[in-house]
Amino acid sequence: MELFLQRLVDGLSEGSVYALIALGIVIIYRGTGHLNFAQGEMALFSTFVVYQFGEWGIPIGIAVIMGMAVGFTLGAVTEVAIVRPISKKSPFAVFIVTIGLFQLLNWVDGAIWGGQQLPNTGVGSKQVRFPSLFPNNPTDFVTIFGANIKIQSLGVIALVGVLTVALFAIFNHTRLGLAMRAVAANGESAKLVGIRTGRVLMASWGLAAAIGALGGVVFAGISTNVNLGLMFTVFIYASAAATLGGFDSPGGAVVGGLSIGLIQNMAAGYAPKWVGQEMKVGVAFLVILGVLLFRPSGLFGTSRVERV
Amino acid sequence: MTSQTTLLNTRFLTAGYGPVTVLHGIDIEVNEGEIVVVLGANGAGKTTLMRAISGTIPRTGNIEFEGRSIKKDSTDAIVRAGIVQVPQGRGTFPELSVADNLLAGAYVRRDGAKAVADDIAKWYSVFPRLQERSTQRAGSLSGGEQQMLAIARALMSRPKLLLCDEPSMGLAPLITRELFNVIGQLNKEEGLSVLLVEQNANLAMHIASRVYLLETGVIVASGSAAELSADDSIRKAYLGF
Amino acid sequence: MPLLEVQDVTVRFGGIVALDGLSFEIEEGHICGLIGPNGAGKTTMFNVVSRIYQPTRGSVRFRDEELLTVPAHGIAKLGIARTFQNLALFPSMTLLENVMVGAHSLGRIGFGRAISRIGAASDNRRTRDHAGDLLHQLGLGALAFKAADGLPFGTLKRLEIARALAAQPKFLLLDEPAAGLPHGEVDGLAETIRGIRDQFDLTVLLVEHHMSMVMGISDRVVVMEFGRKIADGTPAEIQNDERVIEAYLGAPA
Amino acid sequence: MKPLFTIKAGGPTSWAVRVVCAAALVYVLLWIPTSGSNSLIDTATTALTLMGAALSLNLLLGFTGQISLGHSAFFGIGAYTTAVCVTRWGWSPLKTLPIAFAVAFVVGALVSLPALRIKGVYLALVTLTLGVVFPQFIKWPKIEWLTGGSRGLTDTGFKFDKNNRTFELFGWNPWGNLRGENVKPFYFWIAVVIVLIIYLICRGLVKSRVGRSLVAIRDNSTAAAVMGVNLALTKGLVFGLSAAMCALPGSLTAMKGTVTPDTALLTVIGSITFLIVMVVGGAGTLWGPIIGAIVYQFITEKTGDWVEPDKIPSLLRPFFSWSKTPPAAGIFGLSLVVLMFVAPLGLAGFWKQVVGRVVAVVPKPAGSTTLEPTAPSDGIPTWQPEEPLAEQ
Repeated sequence: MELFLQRLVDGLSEGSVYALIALGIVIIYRGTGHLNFAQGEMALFSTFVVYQFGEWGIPIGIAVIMGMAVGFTLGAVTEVAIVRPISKKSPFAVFIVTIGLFQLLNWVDGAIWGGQQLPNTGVGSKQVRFPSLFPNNPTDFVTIFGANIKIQSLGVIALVGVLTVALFAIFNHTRLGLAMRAVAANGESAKLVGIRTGRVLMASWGLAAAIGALGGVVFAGISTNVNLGLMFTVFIYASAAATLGGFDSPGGAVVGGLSIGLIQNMAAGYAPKWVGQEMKVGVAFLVILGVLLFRPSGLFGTSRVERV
Repeated sequence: MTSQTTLLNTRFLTAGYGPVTVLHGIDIEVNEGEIVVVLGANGAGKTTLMRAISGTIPRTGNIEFEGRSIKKDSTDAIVRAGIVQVPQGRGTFPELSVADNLLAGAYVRRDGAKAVADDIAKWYSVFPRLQERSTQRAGSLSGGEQQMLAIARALMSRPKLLLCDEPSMGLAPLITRELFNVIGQLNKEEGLSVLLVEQNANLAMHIASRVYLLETGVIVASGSAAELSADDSIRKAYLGF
Repeated sequence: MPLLEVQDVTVRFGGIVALDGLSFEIEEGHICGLIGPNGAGKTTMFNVVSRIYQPTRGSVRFRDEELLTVPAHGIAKLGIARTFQNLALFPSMTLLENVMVGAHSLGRIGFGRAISRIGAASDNRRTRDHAGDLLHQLGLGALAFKAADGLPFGTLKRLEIARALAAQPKFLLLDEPAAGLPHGEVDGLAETIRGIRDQFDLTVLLVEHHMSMVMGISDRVVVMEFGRKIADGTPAEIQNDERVIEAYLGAPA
Repeated sequence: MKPLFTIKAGGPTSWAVRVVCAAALVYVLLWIPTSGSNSLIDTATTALTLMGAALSLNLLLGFTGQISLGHSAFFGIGAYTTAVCVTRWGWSPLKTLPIAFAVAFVVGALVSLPALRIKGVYLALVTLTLGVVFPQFIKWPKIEWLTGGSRGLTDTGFKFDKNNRTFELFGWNPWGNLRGENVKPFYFWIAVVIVLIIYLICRGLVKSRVGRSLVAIRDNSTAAAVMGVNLALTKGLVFGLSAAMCALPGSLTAMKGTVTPDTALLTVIGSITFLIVMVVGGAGTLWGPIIGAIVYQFITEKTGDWVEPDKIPSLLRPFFSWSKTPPAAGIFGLSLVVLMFVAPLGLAGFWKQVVGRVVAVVPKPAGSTTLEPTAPSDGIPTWQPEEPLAEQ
């Protein structure tokens, strides 16, 4: 029971980060039909920016908000300056460009902050550690039904929960949300009711990158170390989550993210010999493949009839 | 007729898609309070004309609305100016509820939630079927209901000129007739000006103040409904004989 | 025996019925016009015959052979070729290469022979010459080595016809070949279609909005509305059919 | 602008150009292993390895339009097939090449099965995860007995001993000393042969009916099917063949002695590297990956020590001195973005544009017409039409 609870909380806290990145993937995909391969790297860049703000002595709460603003700008500029003009050429070109951005952003992180890892355990000579949003000392845990649950994990789940609720409030009850849903449903008609679809797409990319920034910071907090590969695996899991939930369904992304986090931790926990640390990523692969073969539009996605 | 003010007028309007030019210099006029119908067979360029006026495709030539050139305006500016289009094939937002579709129609309005809610209530009274289905996804409505929704959504922006692209397409004759009655009523009671492109000649002529006949991107005839039905040009444009 | 027999074909997309029990026949050697208002299901019919859509019900027989069990890539071999309403060319290839792909079903060079190059050179030469001749015949010889991308629409429509002919078909389906053409060029196109029918011994199914062209060159005309056939006859019969006139002009108010 | 020269395809000038190019190529190939510079031979061998992998990817992605980010896995399958065959069963490394080819073909064809239903970004995702899973799979404890787990395998290559024959031609020896003293040229020549095989396969396919059908699938798969192209079979074969070819340079890396699952080219980094090489050189062109691999390897090596400011050429110092890592990754990341705007067909496409301004190649006439081809003024070869075309 204790183990189960611990794995549940671990799975949910990791899964909620996947859900955030998956939400970003879905927001962009719905608006433009592109899969942004640089989604994770945009988040990583913002995460390092937050780390830098922390180094400069800015309190973590404010640093995160500033980091999200940087992320928003990065996403919006990417859409306007790069993706929009290139998408007129071909979807293939967009794919190559997002791979290029992936590579470029990853290099920029390394070039500015170095390729070395930031040990996140709080030990070591320099005491370098990623600023955490929540208490994460070894003593910061609560005991529930005999299981020691880290306050950090609960905090992550709560934070992501609040953010998700806020996002859905934006989707369903604001002008921007209405415009985003309208553009996703029918771009031409959205133009015809006077929505500036260009601005909406720009905002979508910005929003996706901003929540990615938060996901990056949160994930850096619960990871044992922060390095240049941090968000790549998260991106893989988030893609699996988006595939599972349906690429055009924000609700599906959340459910998908949490499911992937749970499946992974439960599988690695209960079948350590078969899954273990090595094949955790194999779970994501099987999920993507299985979903695409048997339910191509995911659990909550809409399938559209293809016409010639 | 001379006392009426000109709402929309186009001079040598030319448009197309990439290498294809579909409209070869169109001159039309819509006066305030009129229902102007552009008739044409399939492929004559009716939808292209609508898109060119709404500014969703590149166009050359002149378009004036209320005496001001809107040639360089983007689609959203044109909607703000008071021209709103009901796209062909309805073009509702299928994943959004009926109520959200109507809300999206009021996107350009800045006169507050109360006024918008009042308008929604008003169009619900004109189209009671929409009220019954206000929480349903627009994609689940029947063709006729979607067409009503598309018109109501367009009217939510309080346009001065409504562009209607083939409202009869794919609809049974009875429903088509009902729709045209509503459009006629809106014109009479609200003074709404309408530019309507249609394939269904007989039905459209019935409510038209004036008619243009479009054939392969060129206006080949114009006049009152009575004038046009007197000669053979419609029959020829449509049936080729 | 008719060349093509369409019997009771029904196609549904989700809840929409695109074809509703459609039946008609085409005699060998005829040019058959298929007309009807927008959304009547003409292009859907094309996609059924070229095996892009699978109907929910019905049968399509070509030379007394059931087509609906043939895979999409098998119809070219049977002698059926088509063009597309909104162009489905290979934009990165030259016009010549486009037409060469059209002759795909006639070729014998597979992976093994392509890699080992046994007979590949002579196959290329033969295909190339065949394609070049067709381009010349359709007046596109001057453009043979230009990329298809960015050429005028009317030229590309002609290219699609050349590409379809490269398969040496017996049955040619043309989807709105005159769409986007200026008025003056339509007559020339009608001449071309009649010419290739005679020269290559073709049967042609023609979807077109250009009524004068359809009525001018068709031996028979089939009229569709709401996925059903509403009339079928010679152009003269169709021109006097009340239901056709009503479908096009609308019911009187 | 009118090109300065006109050359007839298949004419004497075009043959002369070909012969000169071939001679230059042979000269370079003989000069590299006899140059005596081990680092040059190593660089060239690495470039050839990338070339082989990028050529394979190009057949699938560039020509057929099927996205794959999993080619590092096929590369790795080649490496591990050779390593396992050599270490477990004592095979001669060269004999493992056909096995690696066959194993990767089967895996590639299996991957293509979902690819028949999955398109575009979804295919990219599936193959991306394949690339991520592969090294993890190698490390999986359940198969550690075979793969050596995360420690990898050693002694996976050739065994050189003092009794080996040497092949000298009047004292001239481009193959290296196979008694274990100077074996780098030997690997170089294996790499050359592998690249040659892959290139000839690609070239044979591309310039045939099959190649046209591949491009047709990429440009418009519906139309291709209507023309009679069997989409499922063709995609499956290309996927398998591309994977199989990619396994060959993978095998070569194992022949050098060791493999570990964390070798960069065996992870997703490999897939992205192959993609970069292909795109920079020119996707969908035969020579693109060849040019791309040379440029990629050259820039990577040149800028490898640019972490220390005094190693950077003084002119470029202000632009690069702030970076804590070598700039190659950034340069190529940026190149992908910029190339899509300015030269979607990469350096090969750019080269063609430049040459096209100077030399116009008139193709052989197609068809039974006797009309003489003429060189037109706009640089694009055409014929005079037999009748004036109607104005569009």
